[in-house]
Amino acid sequence: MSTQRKALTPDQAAALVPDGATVMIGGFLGVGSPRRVIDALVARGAKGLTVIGNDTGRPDLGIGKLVVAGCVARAIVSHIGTNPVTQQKMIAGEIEVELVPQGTLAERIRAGGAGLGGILTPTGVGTSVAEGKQVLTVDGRDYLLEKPLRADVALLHCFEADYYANLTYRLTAQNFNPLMAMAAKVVIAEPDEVVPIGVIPPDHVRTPGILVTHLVERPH
Amino acid sequence: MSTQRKALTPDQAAALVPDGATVMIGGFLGVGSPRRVIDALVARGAKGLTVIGNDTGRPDLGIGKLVVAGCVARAIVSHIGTNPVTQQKMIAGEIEVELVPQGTLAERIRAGGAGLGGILTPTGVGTSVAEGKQVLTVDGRDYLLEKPLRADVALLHCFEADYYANLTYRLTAQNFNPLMAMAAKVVIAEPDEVVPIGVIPPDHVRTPGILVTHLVERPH
Amino acid sequence: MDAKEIIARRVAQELRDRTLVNLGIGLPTLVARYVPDGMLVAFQSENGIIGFGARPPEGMEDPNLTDAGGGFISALPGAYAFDSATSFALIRGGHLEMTVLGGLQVDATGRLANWMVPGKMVAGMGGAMDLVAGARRVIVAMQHAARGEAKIVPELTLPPTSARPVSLVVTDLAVIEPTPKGLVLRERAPGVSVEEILAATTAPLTIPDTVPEMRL
Amino acid sequence: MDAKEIIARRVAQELRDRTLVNLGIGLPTLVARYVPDGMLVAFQSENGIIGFGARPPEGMEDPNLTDAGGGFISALPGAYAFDSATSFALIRGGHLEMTVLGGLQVDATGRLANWMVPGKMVAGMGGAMDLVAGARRVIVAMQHAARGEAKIVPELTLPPTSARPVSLVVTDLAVIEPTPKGLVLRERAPGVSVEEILAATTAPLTIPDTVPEMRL
Repeated sequence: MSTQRKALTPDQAAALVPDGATVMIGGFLGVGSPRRVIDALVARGAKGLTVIGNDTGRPDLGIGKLVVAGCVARAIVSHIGTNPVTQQKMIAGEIEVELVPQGTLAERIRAGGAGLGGILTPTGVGTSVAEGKQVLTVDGRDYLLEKPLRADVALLHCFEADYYANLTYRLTAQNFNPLMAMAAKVVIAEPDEVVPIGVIPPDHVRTPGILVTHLVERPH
Repeated sequence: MSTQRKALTPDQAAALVPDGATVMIGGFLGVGSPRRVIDALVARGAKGLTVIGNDTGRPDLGIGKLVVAGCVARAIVSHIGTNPVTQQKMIAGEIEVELVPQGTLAERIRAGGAGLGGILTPTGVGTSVAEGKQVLTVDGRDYLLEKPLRADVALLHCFEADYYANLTYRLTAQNFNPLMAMAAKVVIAEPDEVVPIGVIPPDHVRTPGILVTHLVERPH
Repeated sequence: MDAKEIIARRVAQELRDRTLVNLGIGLPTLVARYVPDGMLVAFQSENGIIGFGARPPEGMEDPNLTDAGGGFISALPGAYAFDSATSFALIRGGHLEMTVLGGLQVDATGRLANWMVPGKMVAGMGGAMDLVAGARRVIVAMQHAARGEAKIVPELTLPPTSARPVSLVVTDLAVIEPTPKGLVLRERAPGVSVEEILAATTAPLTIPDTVPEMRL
Repeated sequence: MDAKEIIARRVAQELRDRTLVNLGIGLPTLVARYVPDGMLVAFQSENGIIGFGARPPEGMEDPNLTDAGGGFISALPGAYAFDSATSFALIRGGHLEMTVLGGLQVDATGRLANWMVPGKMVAGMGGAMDLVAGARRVIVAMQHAARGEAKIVPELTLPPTSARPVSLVVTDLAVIEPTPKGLVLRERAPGVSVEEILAATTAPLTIPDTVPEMRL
């Protein structure tokens, strides 16, 4: 519960991500990604990260910047088509890529945060995604058993944060952020705006401060 | 998609619930339950319903009114302790009760609405809830495979609805309502307030109108 | 009318009033331009919005509001924004009436391949596998052939997107329906003969007695 | 100090700063009154709110804002309202530092029974099974014995709430900790002797060399 504690600079936040850590990063093609913390990770020269996110962005955008800077050893994502550097590094054996259908990725992260042992999805049955996975038949239909994902650190972007670190998200910048807020040991949120407690009504909070370990300062 | 169509009276809404139907009803001890539609169902003398909800309320509250009026043949709920009539009818063999842990009930309804074949939960392992269910071991821990729940009709309460039937909920009156909105063929929402399109910002809508089949008129 | 417009106009005829529809990136996006008059269709962008509109006026773009391709969009009154788990709950849960997707190949059983070319291009499936598994109707919108090579083939040589057959294939030459008995030619593009279609297709095609022209 | 106050005050000492805590209906609710000064605890009510407060002034009750027992509550600044799937994701996902629950029986292995008495009372488990399965620490707050009958027993005669042992049992007579080697007596209520506790307990109890009095 990030209550009334000092906000971190992006550099301080990046220092909380150890080399080799498994890191969830919110965003969809960089929209809803914590840009300032990503830049700080690149500046620090982070190494050997396993990154869980929707995609690897573009070479100059979102998770793509971490890929280009050589911070990423492994990526668990649904799409790499917009970042040719990821493809090159994958072919060169410099990055390991696990491709996960987008809806399955969302449910696996949600399951990790919700204490579920897994979920059964029809997505991927009869495709290469099914390789090595258990197929269960429920009421006559086949499903893949997909296991939960959790991380050491989640790096989120949000629209507003109050001093308790209650968070709101904005339009399509929401995407994976609220799911990841539930699924990591250390949760760091980078807000566009910081507001006093009580400014965000209880029905508009999307991630409660109790889940957020650290808040990054608002942009200057 | 309930778009600019005429709102129903509670009686018209109750007429859309056939005798013998499986009906999800939002609410927690009556808070967030569609009170006017429930009263209309009692007035109509509905029969043989399978009701899915958190609890059976009290004899004069929420789903409890349907139990007392003899509308319910079967209840899939997490709690009946606040309604002695449910217990009496259960012992007399007039009502069948399936007790489901509250978190499992929420996930089963969510799975039904999300197209999942089931979820694995640690809840209920080693208890009577596990009887007849498949136990799966994932990464060394035991989980119950719990199957999705769906219904013919969902009866919801909401705070605001706009003319598209985009819905918001209020404080603790939210509970099972947004989950049930995803998990039934016919979805009927009973609002406290009706507002023009655009009054509810996109980030505040909790159930999109595309899921709502019918809207009940606002209270007089 | 160019190839893309033919495809988009014909796919738009498959839209149904008051339903939720997802359009894939690229060609499928064009379908939104041809919604029949008076019809209300809710378009979902799987990155998190139902009810988006055109790119806003210059200087009014919002970095927190884009489509699944990363392009700036606007939101219509009554729009709904949501997270990725909700997005795919809508898709997987049968709440989506229709999805329109691009394709690399479709085979004789109606299976689609559209997410990778081994050894050449690995895009990733993004939301495509969920969309094909979950939407009530799956429409493939693609050029009939690519650089002289057939895309409607006897058997996929590329990894499938789903084991589930698609509902309809709309190309610049034809409308083809996968059925349990194989692919059936339903319509020809304006001025295109059955022979031209057969010549551009390597999968077996059933040809009914009459194959009408598309009405665009 | 009556029995309930002893229990509530002692349980409150288990609270930790800046954590999420769920209090069951009835006796456990009283714990909220004794939060140590300067400590910030976020209380969750599983029907859908974190950060609730006391009953509002007369005439200001909101029918859309109640606790899990159906009683009117208020919301504190910075509160968060949510649906039932989110509520139990918080509980099951390990985000809850502690839950305090009432009990009918606890056995020698630390297993709890608290949701039904076959043939007599079927309340239903409500959220109890999820709370015991999911909370990091599970505290049972109950009277040591009921109508002269022991509630801390060698083996449950009532259906268990979970196979998982609870973390601590706090009664009006004692604090007892379930361990892999069985139940250990940790503290005595003020003025209560070890002999009195043993007399009111049918489960085997390990008695350490010193059993301090609770400091309330």
